[in-house]
Amino acid sequence: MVQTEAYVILSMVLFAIGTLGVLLRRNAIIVFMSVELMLNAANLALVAFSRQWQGVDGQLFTFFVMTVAAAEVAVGLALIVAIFRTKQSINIDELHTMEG
Amino acid sequence: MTTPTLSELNIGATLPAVLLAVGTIFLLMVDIFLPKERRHLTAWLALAGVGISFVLTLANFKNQSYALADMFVADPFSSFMNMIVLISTALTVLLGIDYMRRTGIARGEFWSLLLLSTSGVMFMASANDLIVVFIALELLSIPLYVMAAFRSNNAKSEEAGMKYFILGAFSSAFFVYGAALIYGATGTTNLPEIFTAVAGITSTGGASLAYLLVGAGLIIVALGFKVAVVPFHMWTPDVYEGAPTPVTAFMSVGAKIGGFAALLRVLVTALPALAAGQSPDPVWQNTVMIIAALTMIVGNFVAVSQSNLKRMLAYSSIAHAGYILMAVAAAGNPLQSDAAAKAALVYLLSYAFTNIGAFAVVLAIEKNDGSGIELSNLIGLARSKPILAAMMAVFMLSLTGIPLTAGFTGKWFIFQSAISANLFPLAIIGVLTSVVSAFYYMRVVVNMYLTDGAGDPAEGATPYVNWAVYASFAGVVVLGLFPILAVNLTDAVTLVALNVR
Amino acid sequence: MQNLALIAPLLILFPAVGAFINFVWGPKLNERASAIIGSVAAGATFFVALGLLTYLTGNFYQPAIVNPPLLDGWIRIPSVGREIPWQQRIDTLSVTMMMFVTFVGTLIHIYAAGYMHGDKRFSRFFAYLNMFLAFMLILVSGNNLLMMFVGWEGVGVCSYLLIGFWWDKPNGEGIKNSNAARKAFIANRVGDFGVLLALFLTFWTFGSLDFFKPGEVANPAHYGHLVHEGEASHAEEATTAEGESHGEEAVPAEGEAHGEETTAAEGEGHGEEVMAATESHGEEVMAATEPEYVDNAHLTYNELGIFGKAEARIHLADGETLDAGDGTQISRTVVIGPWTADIQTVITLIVLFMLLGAAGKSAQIPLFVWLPDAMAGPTPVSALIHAATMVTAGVYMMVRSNTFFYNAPEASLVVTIIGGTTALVAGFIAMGQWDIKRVLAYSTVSQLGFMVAAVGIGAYGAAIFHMMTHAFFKALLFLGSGSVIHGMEHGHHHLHGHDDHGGHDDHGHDSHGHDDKHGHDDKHTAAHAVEEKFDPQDMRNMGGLRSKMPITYVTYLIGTLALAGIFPFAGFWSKDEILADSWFAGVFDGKIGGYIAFALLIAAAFMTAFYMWRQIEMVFHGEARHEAAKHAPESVWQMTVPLIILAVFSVFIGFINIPSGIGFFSLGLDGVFGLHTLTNWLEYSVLHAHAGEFNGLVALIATVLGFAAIFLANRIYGGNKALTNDGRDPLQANAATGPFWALANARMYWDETYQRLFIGPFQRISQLLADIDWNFWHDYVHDSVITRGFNGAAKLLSEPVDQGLIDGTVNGVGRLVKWFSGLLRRAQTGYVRVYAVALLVGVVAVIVLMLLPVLRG
Amino acid sequence: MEMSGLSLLTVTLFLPMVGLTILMFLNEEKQRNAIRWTTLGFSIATFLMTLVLWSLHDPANPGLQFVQRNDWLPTFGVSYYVGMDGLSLILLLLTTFIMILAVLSSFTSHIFEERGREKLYYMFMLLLEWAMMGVFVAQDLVIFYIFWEVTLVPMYFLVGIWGGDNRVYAAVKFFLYTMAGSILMLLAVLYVGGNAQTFAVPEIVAQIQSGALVLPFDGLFSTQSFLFLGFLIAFAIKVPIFPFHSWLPDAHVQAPTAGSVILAGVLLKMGTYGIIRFCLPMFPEASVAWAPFVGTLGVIGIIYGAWVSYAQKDIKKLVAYSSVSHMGFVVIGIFSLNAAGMQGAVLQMVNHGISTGGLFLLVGMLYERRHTKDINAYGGIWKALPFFGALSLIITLSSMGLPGLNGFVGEFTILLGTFGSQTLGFTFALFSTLGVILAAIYMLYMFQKVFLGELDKEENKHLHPMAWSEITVLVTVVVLIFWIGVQPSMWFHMVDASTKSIIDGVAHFAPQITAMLK
Repeated sequence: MVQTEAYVILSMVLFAIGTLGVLLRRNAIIVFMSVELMLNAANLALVAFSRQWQGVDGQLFTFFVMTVAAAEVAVGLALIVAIFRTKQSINIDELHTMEG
Repeated sequence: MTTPTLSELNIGATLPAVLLAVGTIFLLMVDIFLPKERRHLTAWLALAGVGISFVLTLANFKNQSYALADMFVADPFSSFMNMIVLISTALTVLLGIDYMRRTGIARGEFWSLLLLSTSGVMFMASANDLIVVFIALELLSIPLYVMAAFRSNNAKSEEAGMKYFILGAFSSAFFVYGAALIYGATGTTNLPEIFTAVAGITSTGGASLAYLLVGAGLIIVALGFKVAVVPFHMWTPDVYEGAPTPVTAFMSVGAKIGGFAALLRVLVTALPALAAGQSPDPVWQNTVMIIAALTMIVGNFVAVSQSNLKRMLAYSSIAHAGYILMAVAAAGNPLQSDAAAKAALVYLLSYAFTNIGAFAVVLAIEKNDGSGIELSNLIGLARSKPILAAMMAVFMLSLTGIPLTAGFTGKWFIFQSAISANLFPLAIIGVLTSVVSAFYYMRVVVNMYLTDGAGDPAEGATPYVNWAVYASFAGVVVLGLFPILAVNLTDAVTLVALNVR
Repeated sequence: MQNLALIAPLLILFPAVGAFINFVWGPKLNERASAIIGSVAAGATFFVALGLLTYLTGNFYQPAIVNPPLLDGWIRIPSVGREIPWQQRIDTLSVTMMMFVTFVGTLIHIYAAGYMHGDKRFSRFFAYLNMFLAFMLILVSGNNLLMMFVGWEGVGVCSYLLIGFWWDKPNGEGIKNSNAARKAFIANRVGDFGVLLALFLTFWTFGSLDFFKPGEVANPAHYGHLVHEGEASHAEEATTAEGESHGEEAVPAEGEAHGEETTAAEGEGHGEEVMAATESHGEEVMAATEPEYVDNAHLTYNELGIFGKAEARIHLADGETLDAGDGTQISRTVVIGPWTADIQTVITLIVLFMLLGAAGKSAQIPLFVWLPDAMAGPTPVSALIHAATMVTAGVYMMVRSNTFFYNAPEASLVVTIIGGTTALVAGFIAMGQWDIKRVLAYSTVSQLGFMVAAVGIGAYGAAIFHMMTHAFFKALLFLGSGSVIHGMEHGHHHLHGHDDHGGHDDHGHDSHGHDDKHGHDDKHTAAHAVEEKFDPQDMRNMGGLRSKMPITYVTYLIGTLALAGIFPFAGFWSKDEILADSWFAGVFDGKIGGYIAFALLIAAAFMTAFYMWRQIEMVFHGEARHEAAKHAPESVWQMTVPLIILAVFSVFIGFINIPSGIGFFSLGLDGVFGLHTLTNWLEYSVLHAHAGEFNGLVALIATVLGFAAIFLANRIYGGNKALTNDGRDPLQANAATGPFWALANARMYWDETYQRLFIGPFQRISQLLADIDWNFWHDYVHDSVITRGFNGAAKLLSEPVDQGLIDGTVNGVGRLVKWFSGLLRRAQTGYVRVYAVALLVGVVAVIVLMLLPVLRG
Repeated sequence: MEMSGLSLLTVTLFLPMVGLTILMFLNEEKQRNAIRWTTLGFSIATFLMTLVLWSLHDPANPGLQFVQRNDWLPTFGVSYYVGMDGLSLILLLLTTFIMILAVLSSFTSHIFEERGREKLYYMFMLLLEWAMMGVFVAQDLVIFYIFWEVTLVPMYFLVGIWGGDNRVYAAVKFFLYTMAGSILMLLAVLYVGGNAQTFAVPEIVAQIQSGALVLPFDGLFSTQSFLFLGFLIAFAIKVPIFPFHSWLPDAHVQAPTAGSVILAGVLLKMGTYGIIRFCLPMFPEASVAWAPFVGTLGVIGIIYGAWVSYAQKDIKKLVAYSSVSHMGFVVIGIFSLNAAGMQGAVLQMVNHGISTGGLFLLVGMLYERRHTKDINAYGGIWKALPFFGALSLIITLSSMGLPGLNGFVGEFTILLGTFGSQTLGFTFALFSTLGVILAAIYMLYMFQKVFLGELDKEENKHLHPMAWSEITVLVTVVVLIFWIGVQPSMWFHMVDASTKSIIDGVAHFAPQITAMLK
């Protein structure tokens, strides 16, 4: 049976990948996917821990996270669409009319 | 584990918050069926909803009760937070009605979103469980993303929404991971239970202590992002500038209230052990102190070089987050926890009045295309709009922390708590930076009074806006003259007691 | 008549009222009225002084202390426990001063009525004169150092105002006058610095500033012959018997009642008051019959004035103590704050500080430079203030504090040297002056030097004596010179066909376009333009005035002889006494100071006679060297009468102190005046005044030298050789004496030296400091220091970020803040991903912070 | 805690606020005179009330009188606590008196023609009066701090709106400077109050005297010293003590006449008052230990200020720097820590208020006529305005410290105290007495440049004569100058008991400190 640490480490790796995705990718969609990845990494950790503790709280939490993620994506895509309408582009680096 | 009965769920306690959430749905329905010219009725309905929830809050202001299987707690702390956020929402509605119309973005959903976000804040204030904190956090944020971008076909507004959204999502991911780690360390997400579990961990140490510490750190990061503290503040000026002014006003208060409520609950109720006493050293207290210091310095200094009023106020709100964070740090001292919490509450209240008032004046001079809110647009306002200018001056003095205004009361309590907790360096940084703040706040006054100029007609100053201004002004003055009123409301507040059940 | 003392306040009241009237209603009054008011006020004081004189003589010279009504206490700080009252002292010394001050003052008021005729600030002038008189009388009648200091400063201000009286003269003259005034005041302030320190030192040493406390006499021994044992007890019970039931006591009594209720906390001031009451009361009782037993024996240390205390303490042996009266023990050691010293040192210090003060007021080296410039004032002022009265204040102070000086031999030596040198230097300078008033000014300085030197060698009586005679003849000389100047101007006007209004046009103090008196003023100034600059005070323009103004001439001659110390004129007696005393001090008491004084003073005396005769020759003898001198008329009666009166006094005043053992030379007048009258009289209030023995040899030397000098001067300047053909002084022309004369003429470069040493640097430093304050404190610290400091620090911190955004519109910290904030906001690029990076950095930082304990293990 | 009814002091204190409220309802344009006379009326009324307080005040009682105390924030131990002892009384009298002069002098001012907003101006004046009086009667640290900070606001506007050309800069500088100082004081206040569990000064002092409250002191840098400095710096900036003075010239030069008068007359005194009222009783050890250093700054201030002012070409600046010099005297008087010095200092506060206030009035009147402050633009003014010249002479002399006028009594007593002081002593007195000479130098210089000399400049020849209000103002000042100069005992008597108690409080700790520092 696999140690919890293994899952945790895996989740950390995934989380890191997600983070890097957010930092490095310019495409808004990809950035969202990276965020999703981070959330799922967290989910993995939660599940792993809940298995370790023999409790349901972790899994409960996971469900909520998934729901919320869905909601976020909904809003996010809507925003992207709106921006695409005005800018004809979803490159987040083009969003710097305001600065300083 | 068994499924709780309805009585155990104790819905009644959650009513103020839940009511708003439900009211939102109702509002959407109504809005659909309302004829176009009567749409502003929605706003009044929203206001009514706020009013009811306010009454409910006051109804059982000081008694403490748990609900939703101990995931939700209604206590003086949450009641006070609710009070503040409801007042802010009400004022925001007043600001919004005419603004939305004249900027051509009057749409019913706006009010629903506003209420939704408000209920998010209220849930956050009452959260007794990391899960609730997370949900409330999202409930508070997601509507804000939308509201920030609400001025569609305006690049700035959309950009604001987008930035806010991306970074918000990014930071909430950190929250979830942090929560996961804490769960991993303690095996529970319920704050009081975490407290009990932590005691063991700090003694044994090992991997789980690491989880705990990192988890706590990540949660501080996520909530710090919400309340906009350095270095998680960078979205603030852009979003504040881009978002429609009423939204900015609400955001500058509501988000902070929620964030600090959660921060205090998590850190004081669940993790006091990591602050002082048992653990090797007061880790989160140190962290919070450093962040607070940075926030006060950066916020105040950068605000000096702002020419756009909304951006200036954005940085000033960052700075004020720093001051409140000082109280949070002070709360790390077990003897001062509650006093510090109270100080934070009073500060938030006074800050809410002052800041919304200031934004209201900005909104009053704002043109329909969102321009005309440069510092220079204030020149001569004292001649064209004496009363408005006078009130703005008072708001600025209050933000500076001059006595007889709410701002002084807040600063006073904050510094008192910091000093009682022996955080002298922090307190000194605090006072010195507030001198710096005087510098840019006074510039507003200089432009309004000391520089001669035509003066802005301030078309935006419609009756509703004026009411909002007067209301905030009244709040500022009353709090300045009779701090006792606020103090009496906070006297039952306690966070440390929550974890001894 | 024993209550006569209570009229003392009138001394100050009269002139004060006169001044007030002339100030307030002056502009409305005509000359006559304000002249009368002023002169009457002055005259009244003289009669008050007379009254006080009779009081003293009638009361066996027992001093009285008077609390002026309404002004009981002055500086009374209950918790300090000591008070400095408004209190007048009537004793022989103060009355002597009053007598000649008021007398000369009155005459000069009358004279001024003529001299100032036509001046458009006529009434203001009389107001000032009265004000001066009031302050001068405060000075001499005060019973404590501080009250004396009030008068001291007050007369200073009046002199300031009067020197600068013509501050509005055209073409820079006015500014020059006010400069002279300012110089005088500041020089005096330097002296005041010394006086103040002397005051503080005295106060903390003796716990009081009162010269004498009630019931105390300066010189008990001198009252010895009045002692009648039996009466003592009678005095006591009489005192107690009559209680407060005396109407005249109303003033002090009521004052005391006041004092009581205000200072209920502590007993001292109150106690004094009671003393005052019973004591002066006692005087009355006794005065009626016999003098009471006059002695300080019945007084405890605390009940003594500063001099009594000093006398008591200086004679203690080391370690010996005496009871202060309240049980505390007094020893030689003085403790002031953290500082302790022996009484001897303290007194020496006090004396030196006082000397500085006297040097300021009485124009001694090193502060004498202001007096000659002070001649910018109208001549009556020069006569009254800068010759007869004010300048003697310093000497008065020293004589008043003779106890201190007597007990500080080393310091007294310094006094002697200062005085002697001043006498010599000033005399020397006087020989090379052209300006008639300047000569007199330097001669005044020189004579003051005599007095100071006299104090130095302990001849306090002689000092006062000389002060008195000098007051008369020097006033006479100044008024004479004034009359001469007046005449010259009239002659000048006459010359230019002006009808004269007595306006001193070259003094020009009323030559103003909008002055109704001078409708022809423009024409007048035009005349100025063409003619050569005419200075009516320049002796080179004079000559042969003997025939033109006979009265002036005769009186002036008398004055000259008096000043030159020719027997039997006043100057002879006083100067001789000083010389004799210094001779004694040297030869018999073996004081080095005596020799020094004698050497310096005898030389100075010679010079005095010389330059005075030079003046006579230049001004009155020979032929007129200028048209104006030819037409100079004699002055009006208001001016000549005072001259005559003063002349009479200059002849006879010397006899009031005839030394013993001169037989025939006393011209039998000793029968009238008695011997050593003044000194005896002074000894009641001046402890160490002692009658100077006559010394034929000294007198002979002095007289011979005097005549020699006159003879020499006559040889050089007489017979119309006053000027060489090229308008130079014969001495100047003579190769041998030329350089010395030039030195004297250049006033030995004192002013230049001061300019170089003090004034110049002072002004430069002042400017420097001002610049520093503005540019350094005010800008540099706020801009550069802080800004640069942070700038450098920030450079290190934020290399990648581009610098150079220091566009502070507000200076100082403000600029710094703006710069710093500009620096920070560079980070705000607007790129989401940059924000995200920042966020991540924050995350890492926080995690590290949180993990610190674990990482540390 | 005792709750007390309405005290006469409170009534007096809030009188100006009543006036302010009335002003609010007056119309700017239509009722100009009403506005003026209401302001004058209320300032006079306030003054009369202070006279009543004076008549009822018992000088023998060192304690507070007319005490009123009501809870304000009991949870923190803060109460609206006002009371008055001799020290407060004398400064109240000064404040209300100076205020009348300031208001009167504004009547003839031209600033309203340029800047208008007369109503606002007088409202700020009354607000300022209220706040200043509050500072002098507040007996609770927080209340005191509140009044202290509130004085900033009206002064800021007075300088900023109606000031000279560089007014904004001066106003902002004034605001930031003083705020920077006082905000540190706030921390000290909170620390002391927090430890004492009350902010009522008398109680805190009692605790300190009884040893119930110990603010640890060991050496120049210890808790108590830092608290002491926290207060002192705030006060030093206000006084201003060298080197914190650099805001003063700006503020003074830019402020309108009334502003300068109040600034010099009262605001500066708040600093020295604060030192006496708070620094000495609450931090006795630190006060004794730091006395020589502060005293040194005071002496430097005396000489430096005098020296610098001599080089000024701007009359107002000259007078401003002279304030630095004069207040230096007050400072050394206070830190001589003995009865003479302390009371001299108190009296000197009043004197400086009157004399320098008078000087600023004079400068203002000249400015109204000539619209320049350049000293070289004048000369011979005495001829143009004889009466004015005479009065100016008297005021100048009083500011020079001429015996018989008020300035002297203060300076003399201060120097006397300094000379005999345990903490300062001989050398301090020696150097500060130099100030007497310097004062003569720069004052006479100014007087000569302005009033003496030939009246040669055309524009100076026809200055319009003095208005009745100007005459009244100056004559009152002169009368006071003489009164205090000849009969100061009354004033000494007024403050004797209260200052004595303060000094005794310090003396109670002094010996061991002096011992410890040796």
